[in-house]
Amino acid sequence: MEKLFPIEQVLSPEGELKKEIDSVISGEKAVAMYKWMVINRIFDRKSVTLQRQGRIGTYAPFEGQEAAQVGSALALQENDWLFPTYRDHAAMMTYGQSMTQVLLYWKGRIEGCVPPEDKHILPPYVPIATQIPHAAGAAWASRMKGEDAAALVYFGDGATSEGDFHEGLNFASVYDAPVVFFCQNNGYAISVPVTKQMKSKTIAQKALAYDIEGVRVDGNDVFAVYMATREALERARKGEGPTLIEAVTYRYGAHTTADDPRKYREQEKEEKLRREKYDPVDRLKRYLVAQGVWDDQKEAALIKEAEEKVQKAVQEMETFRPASVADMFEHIFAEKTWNIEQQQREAVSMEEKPEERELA
Amino acid sequence: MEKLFPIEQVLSPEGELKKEIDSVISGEKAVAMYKWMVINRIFDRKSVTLQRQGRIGTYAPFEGQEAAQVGSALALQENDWLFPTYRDHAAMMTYGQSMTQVLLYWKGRIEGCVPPEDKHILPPYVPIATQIPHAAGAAWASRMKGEDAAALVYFGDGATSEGDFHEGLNFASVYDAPVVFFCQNNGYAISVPVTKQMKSKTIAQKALAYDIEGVRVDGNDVFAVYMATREALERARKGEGPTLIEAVTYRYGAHTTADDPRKYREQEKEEKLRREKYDPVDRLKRYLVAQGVWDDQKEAALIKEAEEKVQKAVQEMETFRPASVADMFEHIFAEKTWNIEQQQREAVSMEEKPEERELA
Amino acid sequence: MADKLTMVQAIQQAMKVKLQEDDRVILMGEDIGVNGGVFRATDGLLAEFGEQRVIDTPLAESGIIGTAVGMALNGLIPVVEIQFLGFIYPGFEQVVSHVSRIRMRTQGRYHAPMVIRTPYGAGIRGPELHSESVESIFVHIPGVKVVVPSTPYDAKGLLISAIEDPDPVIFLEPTKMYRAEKQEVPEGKYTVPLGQARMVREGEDVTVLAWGTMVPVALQAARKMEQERGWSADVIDLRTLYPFDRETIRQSVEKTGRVVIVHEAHRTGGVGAELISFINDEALFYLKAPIARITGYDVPVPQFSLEDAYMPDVDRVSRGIVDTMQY
Amino acid sequence: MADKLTMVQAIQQAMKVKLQEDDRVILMGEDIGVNGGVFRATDGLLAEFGEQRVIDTPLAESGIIGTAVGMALNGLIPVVEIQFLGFIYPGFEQVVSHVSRIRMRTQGRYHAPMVIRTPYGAGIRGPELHSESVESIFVHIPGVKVVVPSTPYDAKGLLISAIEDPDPVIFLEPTKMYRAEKQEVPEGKYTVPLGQARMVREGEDVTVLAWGTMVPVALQAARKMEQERGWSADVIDLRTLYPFDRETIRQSVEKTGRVVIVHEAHRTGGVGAELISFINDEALFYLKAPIARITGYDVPVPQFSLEDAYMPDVDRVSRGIVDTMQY
Ligand SMILES: Cc1ncc(C[n+]2csc(CCOP(=O)(O)OP(=O)(O)O)c2C)c(N)n1
Ligand SMILES: Cc1ncc(C[n+]2csc(CCOP(=O)(O)OP(=O)(O)O)c2C)c(N)n1
Ligand SMILES: [Mg+2]
Ligand SMILES: [Mg+2]
Repeated sequence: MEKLFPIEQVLSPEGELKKEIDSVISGEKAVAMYKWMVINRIFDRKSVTLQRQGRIGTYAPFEGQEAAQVGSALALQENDWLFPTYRDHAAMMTYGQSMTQVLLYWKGRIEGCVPPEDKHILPPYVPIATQIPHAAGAAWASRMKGEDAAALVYFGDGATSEGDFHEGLNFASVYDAPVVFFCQNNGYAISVPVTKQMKSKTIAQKALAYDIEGVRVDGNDVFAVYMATREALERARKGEGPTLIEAVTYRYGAHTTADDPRKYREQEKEEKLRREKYDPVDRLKRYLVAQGVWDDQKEAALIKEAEEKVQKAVQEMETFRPASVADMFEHIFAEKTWNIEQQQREAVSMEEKPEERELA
Repeated sequence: MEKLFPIEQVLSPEGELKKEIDSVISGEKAVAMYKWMVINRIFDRKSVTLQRQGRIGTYAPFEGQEAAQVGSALALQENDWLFPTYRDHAAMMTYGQSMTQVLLYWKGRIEGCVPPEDKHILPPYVPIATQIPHAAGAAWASRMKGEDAAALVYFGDGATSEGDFHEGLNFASVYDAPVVFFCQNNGYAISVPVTKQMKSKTIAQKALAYDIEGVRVDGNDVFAVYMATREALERARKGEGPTLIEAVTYRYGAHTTADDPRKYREQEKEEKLRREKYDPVDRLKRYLVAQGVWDDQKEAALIKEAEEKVQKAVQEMETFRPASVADMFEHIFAEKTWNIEQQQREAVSMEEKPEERELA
Repeated sequence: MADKLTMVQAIQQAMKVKLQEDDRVILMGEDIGVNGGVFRATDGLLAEFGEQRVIDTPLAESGIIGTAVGMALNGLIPVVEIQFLGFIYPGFEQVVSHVSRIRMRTQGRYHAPMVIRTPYGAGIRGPELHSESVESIFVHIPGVKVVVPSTPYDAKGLLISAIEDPDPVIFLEPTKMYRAEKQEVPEGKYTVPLGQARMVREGEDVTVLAWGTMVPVALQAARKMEQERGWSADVIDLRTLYPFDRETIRQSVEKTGRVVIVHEAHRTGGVGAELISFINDEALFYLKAPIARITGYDVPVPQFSLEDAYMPDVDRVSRGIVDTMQY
Repeated sequence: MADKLTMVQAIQQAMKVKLQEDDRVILMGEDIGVNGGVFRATDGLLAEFGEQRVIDTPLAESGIIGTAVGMALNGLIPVVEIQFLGFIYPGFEQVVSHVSRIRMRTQGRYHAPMVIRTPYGAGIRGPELHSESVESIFVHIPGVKVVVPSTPYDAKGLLISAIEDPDPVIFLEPTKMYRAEKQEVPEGKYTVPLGQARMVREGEDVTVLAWGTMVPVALQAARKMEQERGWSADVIDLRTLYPFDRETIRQSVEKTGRVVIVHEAHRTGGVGAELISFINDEALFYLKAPIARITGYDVPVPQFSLEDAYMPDVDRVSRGIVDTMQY
């Protein structure tokens, strides 16, 4: 199976091209990819710090997976659909979600779930694999309506064990729904290594169960990810059915800020190795520098710009209007039912003057 | 995929051997297979009649699938585990469940679910695919305990779409549980043809998703079924992991007695064709007659014996002690909780003298 | 013009009306296409509206409901059939974690205006798990409405309302009543509003609350008690279980001071408990006797040989009325 | 000897005791092995008992529960961890259709003596779906027992009882209390029986019923009311929600005539409703005021910025007591 599904690579860890890309990825595009990866990484590190400082809640970092997320999200068109998990905010931001929203989400604010008006970006999916049938359905609906929008759905290696993975892929295959199933195989579902998650050696091979395309790419190679996703989206739009992409990658850090990866892997050693040899950001940088389109000055400017952007988002998050108790009762239904209205009054009165009411 | 998973055949529709079987299937065994198929078929037809006469409830006939069920069940050892669906009473009876019990089940009696003391035969599973993880678990437990029992679990083509199919196969593959997943692909899930159930052309290929063995056999060829199941069980016991067997077959009749297959297929034409060309019982008979081990006299005797056996079971079913209201409250827990006890009293008192109590 | 229709025919009509009227409406489910559904609720609709609107799905309830959510996100209005309520469980996560929450989670940016229709309840001698009545589970889940018709007329009007409702509706169709009676049902479109109970019979002495299959049982018991004892009853068909019709219930309880609640579901944790709690909240001191619950028992719905003993019948409801009246 | 332990440590001890004592006991779940569970409830158990007894499973709740059922059929006693109650939903069908029914369906020939442990409830600033308290759903399902400890001592004793119980037990561990306090917990084996409530504080004027995280909240409110108003309360920790301890509740209600029920779960269809119905059945005319329900609201448990507003707190319970006392 590993032979049937070799790991496709376009850019070697050393930053050398192994394939022609000119027809697909312009120099400009490559620089844009790089910028997104760097901005996302800076965002991610800042978020981990914010969590440590108690300024946001538990946070799920993605550092190490930037190429997988940025490369795939950049392959989307304007009117497509993006279904992310709790770890895919790099993809979300690359596709158009604001940093402020992402931070609000991690601060426990439902308002952080709302995407910009002109983009179909669903909120982070917490219950594993449940987004997979949604993506199949949204994609299928586009096809029914004669639109050419496609859906891109993210999930992890662990998610492939859930029934919804299977049901979603089967539905999509039967209806040739224009959807791309994008699995970031980062080797772990929290502490459980992929070797305990499944007996199969690849995730891509699971496509065979549904007679759909299966592709395995180096998830730290942004070019390979971009090209595979783009091709898959094209096939999808042409009515040639869904694709399962396995992007082989690694998360450098903890599962979430509540997790301690030293419990289940040789964290320091592994992280060091990966950072030194396979880092997705450095890899692209080497290439860009070799191409003469990137230099230290540009790098410094980019970092400055990114930090400012992140800083601004943090500030927006922190000055966002406080959560109001009354809000908890909004948007449960289009119109409040009588008992929700009653409870809203109860909660608000409690909030307003608990002592007074209580003593009344 | 169809090339990777060809339909294995041992006995041609004309009753000719396509493979050597002597080392595996003795003449005696072949006759035993035939007897079981005939008895089961007579039972099945009688049950349909009983339902029409209102003597049992809705019934799920298996006629046409006898080779698949008998061939597989006969491959089991004494201490194995059998997990059937609502259509697998031929397998259940072949492995040791009594006809009376099966009839009681279809008469709406829970007592019909209980297997003989010395056999692990679970009650018919109604919620589709849910038995699959159970079989994986029971098999895995045997392996843990160092016993050599294996599990054989039945399900239909439709069941492969459920999440539990996927989760069960994945678990079994990860733990090398000694279980055989036996899918009777009879072409339909009620009215839905397998071509709408999945895009994949075979069910066997779904084994590739789990890196386990997948086998496709002619489900109307009792020898092929028996041999494939036996081999799979042997592999399982040796710790070589589970196998997915797809037995390609056809149900001649309705999904259940509540179903009208003319709504969704050319029932008469199809049935006639199948009966004439691919019948599993006739196929084996042709072979046995050609071998000189079977003749009209034996056939007549067998039919008489079978009819008597069925008749006796019907009588036992019809003279079985009537259902008692009090029983409804038994076996919910090992010991009744207070509210079940209270309700039992309530129900029994109602039953005993409703008028009196009511007017009291 | 009004035809005499069974409930299942009335339900078919409701879907037909909406399929004709609104392009966004699609039907999905197991065997609903060429087979017309195992109860024929979608009979003829595939032929009339084609495979793009009436879709036979693979056998996978989570897949069905989950895919429908995706379609709803993208502007369609899926009307999903789950073959029996007892088979919604594999799709339960999609209902609880998504169908009911999409609007809240996206602050109204997306919503899931879908209907999940499913036959429910015992009484047709079905096999195991074909007779569940776990409506209280859905009543407990914030974000879905729960509707149970008890007549053909209501079934059509309520289903049209449910399809038009901007929020997801769990629409429970009492299997036993699919063909139990025929009733005049207007052709074409009309609605019965969600959230309003129906006063089936008016009386003075006792309030009987019921829904679905239990409505005719409650009604018969009320008639019997009136004949035999001269006690008259308000018989109220709740029709919507969430949000239920508080005014109708409260007024009746204030009038009668005696209440019998009838449901098929297991007693413990059934919707009856919530109704008792509502009455506790709003009308406790009107009560002249404890509220009686005449319900299914706290055991799995038994195999069909004991089905009749499980389900409340006229005798059991009558006993409940007697106990309440003579308390 | 008794050590001071947190609840999560006490729970770990209970499993350890049973793993040592009974070969048939095995643990299964996501991340319970080398990681020791996301809350460390199984910390160290893999090292001590090995991979055959402490099993890291694939990420699939239906697979976990379903496989565990198969193991239980074949003589083992699986103690399953579901990572959070909000993730039991994909395995819900296995719970409702099998775990709870195997004994009934086989008339006792097979049974499923398993425990499903899961962190439950809000209060730890978790992400969405990490704070569910849908215990009433399980209370409604015939065939499973439902247990909720509120102290380290009880957690250990109840969990040992649950593992030894011949019937399946849903064991809900209030996440917020995992490390909230330490308590002396005897080493080795002891049990706290299922089905018995604990009288946390005795009084005369009002009965406060609570479980899990709400027990200390109820207790504080009771103390506060006693101090401020001089009203004394029975505070009862139910501990087992099915079957609950009818005698203790009934006696207390008959004594006080005033009841406040406190739970985290959504109000409509919560266990509070069943308790009100029980009191209606057995002690209605002892009531001097409507029973107050101080509960979570009928909205999905909100993102954590509003978690505190969702959960009943001392002020809300106090208000409930005031309203009930001053009715
Ligand atoms: C249905 C469900 N079960 C369990 C969890 C708890 N959980 C959250 S993330 C996670 C691991 C997911 O692993 P993977 O799919 O590989 O994604 P990754 O976190 O590596 O990106 C688990 C078990 C959950 N969120 N949903
Ligand atoms: C979870 C669930 N969903 C739906 C049903 C209703 N149902 C009963 S049998 C059946 C078709 C099963 O088809 P297949 O698996 O091919 O088995 P066959 O009946 O052909 O033997 C359906 C949909 C069910 N029993 N369980
Ligand atoms: Mg992962
Ligand atoms: Mg079939």
